[in-house]
Amino acid sequence: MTGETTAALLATTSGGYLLVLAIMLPLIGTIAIVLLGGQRAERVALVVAPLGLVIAAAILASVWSSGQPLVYIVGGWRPPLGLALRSDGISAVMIAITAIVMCATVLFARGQFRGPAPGVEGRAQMVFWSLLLAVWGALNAVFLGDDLFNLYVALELLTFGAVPLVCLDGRAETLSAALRYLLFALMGSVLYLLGVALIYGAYGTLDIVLLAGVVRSEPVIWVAVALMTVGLIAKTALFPLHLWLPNAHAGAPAAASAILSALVVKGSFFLILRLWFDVMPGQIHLPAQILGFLGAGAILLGSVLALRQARLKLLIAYSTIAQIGYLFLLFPLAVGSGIASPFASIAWTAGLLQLASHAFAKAAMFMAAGMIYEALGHDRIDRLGGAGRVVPIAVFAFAIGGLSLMGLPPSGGFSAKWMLLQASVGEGQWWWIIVITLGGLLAAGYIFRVISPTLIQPFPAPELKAVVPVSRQGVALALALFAVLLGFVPLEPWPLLQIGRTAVEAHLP
Amino acid sequence: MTLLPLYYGLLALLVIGVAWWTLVARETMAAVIGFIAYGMLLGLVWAGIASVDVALTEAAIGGGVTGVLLLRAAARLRPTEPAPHEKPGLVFRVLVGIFCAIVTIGLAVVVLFPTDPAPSLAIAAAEHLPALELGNPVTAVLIAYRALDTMLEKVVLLLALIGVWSLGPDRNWGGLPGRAPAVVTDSALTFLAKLLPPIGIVFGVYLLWTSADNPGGAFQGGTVLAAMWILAMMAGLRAPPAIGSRALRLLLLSGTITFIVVGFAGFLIAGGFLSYPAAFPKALILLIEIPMTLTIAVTLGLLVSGPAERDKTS
Amino acid sequence: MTLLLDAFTIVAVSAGTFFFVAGTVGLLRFPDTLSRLHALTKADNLGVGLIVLGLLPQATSLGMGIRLIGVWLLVQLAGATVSQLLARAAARRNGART
Amino acid sequence: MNAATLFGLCGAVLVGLGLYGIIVHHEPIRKILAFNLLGGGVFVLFGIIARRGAAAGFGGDPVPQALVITGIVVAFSASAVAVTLVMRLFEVNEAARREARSGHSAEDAG
Amino acid sequence: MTVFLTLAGIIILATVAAGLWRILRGPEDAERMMAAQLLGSGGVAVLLLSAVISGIPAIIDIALSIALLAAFASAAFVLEAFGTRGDEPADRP
Repeated sequence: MTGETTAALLATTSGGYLLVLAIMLPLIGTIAIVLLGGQRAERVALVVAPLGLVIAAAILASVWSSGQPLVYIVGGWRPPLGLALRSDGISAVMIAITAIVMCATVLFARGQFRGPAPGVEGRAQMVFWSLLLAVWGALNAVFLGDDLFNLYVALELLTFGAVPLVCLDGRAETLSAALRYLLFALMGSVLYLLGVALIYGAYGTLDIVLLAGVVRSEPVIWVAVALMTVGLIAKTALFPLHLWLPNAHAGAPAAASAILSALVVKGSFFLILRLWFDVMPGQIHLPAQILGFLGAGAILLGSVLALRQARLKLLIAYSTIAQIGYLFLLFPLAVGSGIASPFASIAWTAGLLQLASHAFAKAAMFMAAGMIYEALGHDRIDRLGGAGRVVPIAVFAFAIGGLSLMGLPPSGGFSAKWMLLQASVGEGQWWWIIVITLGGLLAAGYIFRVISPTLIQPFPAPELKAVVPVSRQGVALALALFAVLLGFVPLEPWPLLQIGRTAVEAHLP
Repeated sequence: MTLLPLYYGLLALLVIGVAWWTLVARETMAAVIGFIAYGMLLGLVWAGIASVDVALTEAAIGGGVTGVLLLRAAARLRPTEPAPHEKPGLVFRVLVGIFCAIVTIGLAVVVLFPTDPAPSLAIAAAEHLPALELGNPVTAVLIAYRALDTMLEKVVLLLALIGVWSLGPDRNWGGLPGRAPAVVTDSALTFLAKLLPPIGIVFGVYLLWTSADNPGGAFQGGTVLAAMWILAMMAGLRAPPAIGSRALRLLLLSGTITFIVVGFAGFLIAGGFLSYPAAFPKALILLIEIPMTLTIAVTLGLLVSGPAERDKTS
Repeated sequence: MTLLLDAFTIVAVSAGTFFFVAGTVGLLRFPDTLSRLHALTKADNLGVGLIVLGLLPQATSLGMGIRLIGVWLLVQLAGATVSQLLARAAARRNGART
Repeated sequence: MNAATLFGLCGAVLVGLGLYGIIVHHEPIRKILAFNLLGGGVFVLFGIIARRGAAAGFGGDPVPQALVITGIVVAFSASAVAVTLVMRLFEVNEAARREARSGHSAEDAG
Repeated sequence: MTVFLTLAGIIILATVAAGLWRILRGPEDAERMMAAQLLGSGGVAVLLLSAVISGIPAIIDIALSIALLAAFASAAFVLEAFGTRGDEPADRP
C-alpha cells in the first residue's frame, strides 16, 4: 500500500462525528446519572436510549448507502500519532445490534430498581443504570476503535462496567462469581496489553489500518497476537477459559444478565476477529483450526452442561458458552481455501448472523427467565409447572429464542447454522458438520427440558409471587422475534459485511 | 560510565528478587510489604531508562497508593488467614512454571532481537509541541494526541469507583466510606499525619504546574494529593465525605466534565472533537488539567476509602 | 575552584556512602528489631545528609539546589518520625505477645 | 549490554513471575498482588520500547510512556475494585459464619 | 566524577539490597516495614546521585516523591496494622 492510499483511508469522512457521538452519548449519560443522582437515572436512560438508537441507525445507514467506512480523526491528530475511530460494515452491524438490545433492556428494566423512598437515591438503582449506559458506551468504543491501545482502554471500560452488575445483590455467591470474573478479565487485559507493547515496539504504530500495511510474518507479531488472543479468549469465556461465566451470568439481575450474555462477551470476540483478519498477515490456517477446535469443545461441553443444570438461569448461562463456540467456527471456515477472501465467504456472514441472532435470542431468554423467577419466586426447572399460565408471553419469548438456539427454521440461528454447514461442506472440513449437528440436538434437548414443564398445569397451581406486566414480557418477545426475523435474510454472503475491509485485504498475499 | 551496566544489573536483580519475595512470602502482609518495595524499586528502574514521568507515577501509585490499599486488605484479612497455605499439586505447579518460562523466554527473545532501527514517534510528537505551547512531550501525548484515551480513562476511574461503591450495604448508601478511622493516641503519628500533607500538597501542585515543560502532570500531582488526603482521613484528621453528597459528586466529575465540554467545544472553535484552537492551546490544556488533577485525587482517595459503611451521622 | 568543589563532593559523598554501609552492617549484625531499626535510621540520616551536601556543588541551577535541600529535609523529618513509629509498633506487638 | 536490553530481560522475568503467581496462588489477594507484579513487568517492557525510540532530543519515545501512565492508573483502579470485592466477600462470609455460630441474626449481614 | 558517583550509587544500592534481604525476613511486620524506610533513604540517595550523573535534574522529583510516599506508606502501615478504631474493641486479635 502506498502512503497516499493509507492517508485516504484515514481521513475524517462526512458523518464521522456520529462515531464520536456513539461513544460519548452513553458515557455522558453515565456521568449525568452520577451527578444528578440515581433517583433520576431512569429518566436519563430513557432520554439516552432513543438517541443512541438513532445514532446507531444513522451510522448503519451511512455505511450501507455509501459503501464506505465512516472515519473520524480525533482532535485532528492523524494516526500513528493520534487516534482514529472507524466504522466498517461489521462495526456498523455491531453498533446496531447493541443499540437494539440496549433499548430493549432499558424498557425491560424500567421500574425494577427503586430507591429506599421516592426521590432518594438507591444503591442498586444508581449502579445499575449508570453502568448499563457505561457498558453501551464501552461496547461502541470497542466496535469503533482503530487503535489497539485505545481498544485496551475500551475493554477496561467494558470490564469495569460489567463486573459490578454481576454482584448487584451483594450475596456471597454473586460476590465470588464477580471476583472470579474480574480476575479472569484482568489477566486477559494484561496479556492483551503485553501484546500491544510488542506490536508498538516492532512497528511503531497501533493503528489497525496502518498496521495492516506494515505487518510482516515474523516471530514478534505471532507472539504478540497469541498473547492478545489468549487474553481476549479469557474475556470472551471461550472453552477452556469459560469457568467464570456461568455463575457470573446467572447471578446477575435479569436485565444485566441479558446484556452480559448478549453483548459484553461479544466485545472481546469482535477484537479477536479484528486481530486475526485485519492485523495479521495471511496464513492463519493453523491458529484458525485451533480456535475452531476450542469452539467445538465449547459447543459440546456447554450444551452437555446446560442439559444437566437444575436452575433455569444457569442453564441459559451454559448455553451461552455453547453458542459462543459457534462463533469461533467462523475462523477455520472463513479462512479455508476460500476462492476470494474471508470476508466474501459464506462463513463470515454466518458467523456474524450467529452473533446477532444469539444476541437477540439470549437477551430475550434471560429476560424471560427473570420474569419467570419473579412470578414463581424460583427458577428450578423441575418446578416450572404453570409458568406458561402465569407469564405466558415470557414463556413464549423463551421458546422462540430457544428455536433460534436449536437452529430450527425460521430463525437467525437456523440461517447461521445452515450457512456454517454449507461452508463446512464447501471447505471440505466435514468434522464441523458433526459438531454443529450435535450441538443443535443438544440445544433442542435443553430447551425442551424447560418448555415442556411450563406447559403443564400442576395441581395445586403455583403461588404467584408477583404480577409481571405484559409490557415487560412484550419486550422479551420483541427481542425473540428479532432473532426470528433474521431467519428471513438471504442465505448468501452480505455485501454490507465486506465494506471497509477490501482495502485491508489488499495486503493479504 | 563503564560502571553503569553494573548499577543497572544490580538494580534489575534487586527488582526480580523483591518480586520473588512478594510471590513466595508465606504471610500476605509480608508479601504486601515486599510489593511496596517493588513499586519503589520500579521507580528507580524508570529513572534508569530516563522516563521521569513514568517513574513519578509508578513510585506514587505502585509503591504508594496501591501499597496502602493492599496493606489495609492484608491487615483486615489477617485474623482468618489460613495458617498453612493450600498449595496446588506439584505437577500442576511444574506445568504452570514451564508455561510461564516459555512466555518469559519468548519475551526475552523479542527483547534480545528487536526491530532495528527502533520505530519511534518521538519526532512526530516533537513536531507539534510548539503549536501546543508545551515542552513536555508526554503531556502532549496524554492531553492532545491521545486525548481520547485519557478522557476514557477518566471514565474508567469513575466506573471503578461506582464498582467499589456498589459493594457497600444498601442501608449505608450515600453515607461515609470505610470504617471509623483509627483513634490516634500516638503523638508521633499525629505529628507525621499533620506534617506530611502540607508538604505533599505543595509537591503535588508543583508537579502539575511544572508538567507543561517538565516531567509531571495531572496523574502524578493528583496521586500525591490523593495520598495526602488518604493519610489525613486514616489518621482521623479529615472526615471522609459522604458519597451521596452533591458537592462531592461535582468535584469528582469536574475534570471529566471539563474535558468533555472542551472536547465538544472543539467542534465549534477548532473544527473537531478534542481539537484545540491554534490561538490558545495552552490555556485550554491548563483548564483541563487543573480540574483533572482534582478529579484524579478525589477518585483515587475514594477508591482506597472503600464503599459506604457508615451513615452520614456517625 | 572546580577542582576544590569536586574534591568536596568526593569527600562528602564518600562519607555518606560509608554511613550507608555502616548502617547496613549494623542492620545485618544486630540481634533485635529495635537496635536494627536504630542502626538503619542513624546511618540513613547521616548518609542522605552527607550525599546531599556533597552533591550541592554539582547543582546546575538554584532550583536544583533548593530541591536537593528539600529532599534532605523531608528525609530527616519523615525518617525520624517513622522510625519512632515503627519502633513503637514493634514494641507493642512484642508486648502483646508475651 | 545496554540498559534497555537489561531492563527488558528484567521485565520478561517479571512477567513470568507474575503470571505464575496469578495461576498458582489460591487466595484472591495474592492473585491481585501477582497481577500487579505482572503489570509492572509489562510496563517495564513498554519502557524499554520507549527508551529504544529515543529521538528528537528526548530520553525516550513519549508515546509508550504516556500509554504506561494510563495503564498504571487503570491497573490501580482494577486493584481497588478487586480488593474491595475480596474484603466484601470476606465480610459477608464472616457475618454468615457468626450468624451460624451464634444462632441469632448478625447485624452486619448487609 | 561520573565514575566516582556511579560507584557510590552501586555501593549504596548493594547495601540497600543487603538490608532488604535482612529486613524482609522479619520476623516482625514492623521490621519488614523498615523496607519502605530503607528504600526511602537509600533509594533517594541513589536517585540523587543519578540525577547528577545523567544530568536530568527532574530525577530529584522522583526522589522527593519516593521519600514522601515511603513515609506515607509507613504511617498507613502503623495505622492499619496497629491502629485502634472507634468502632471496635482495642484488643482485637
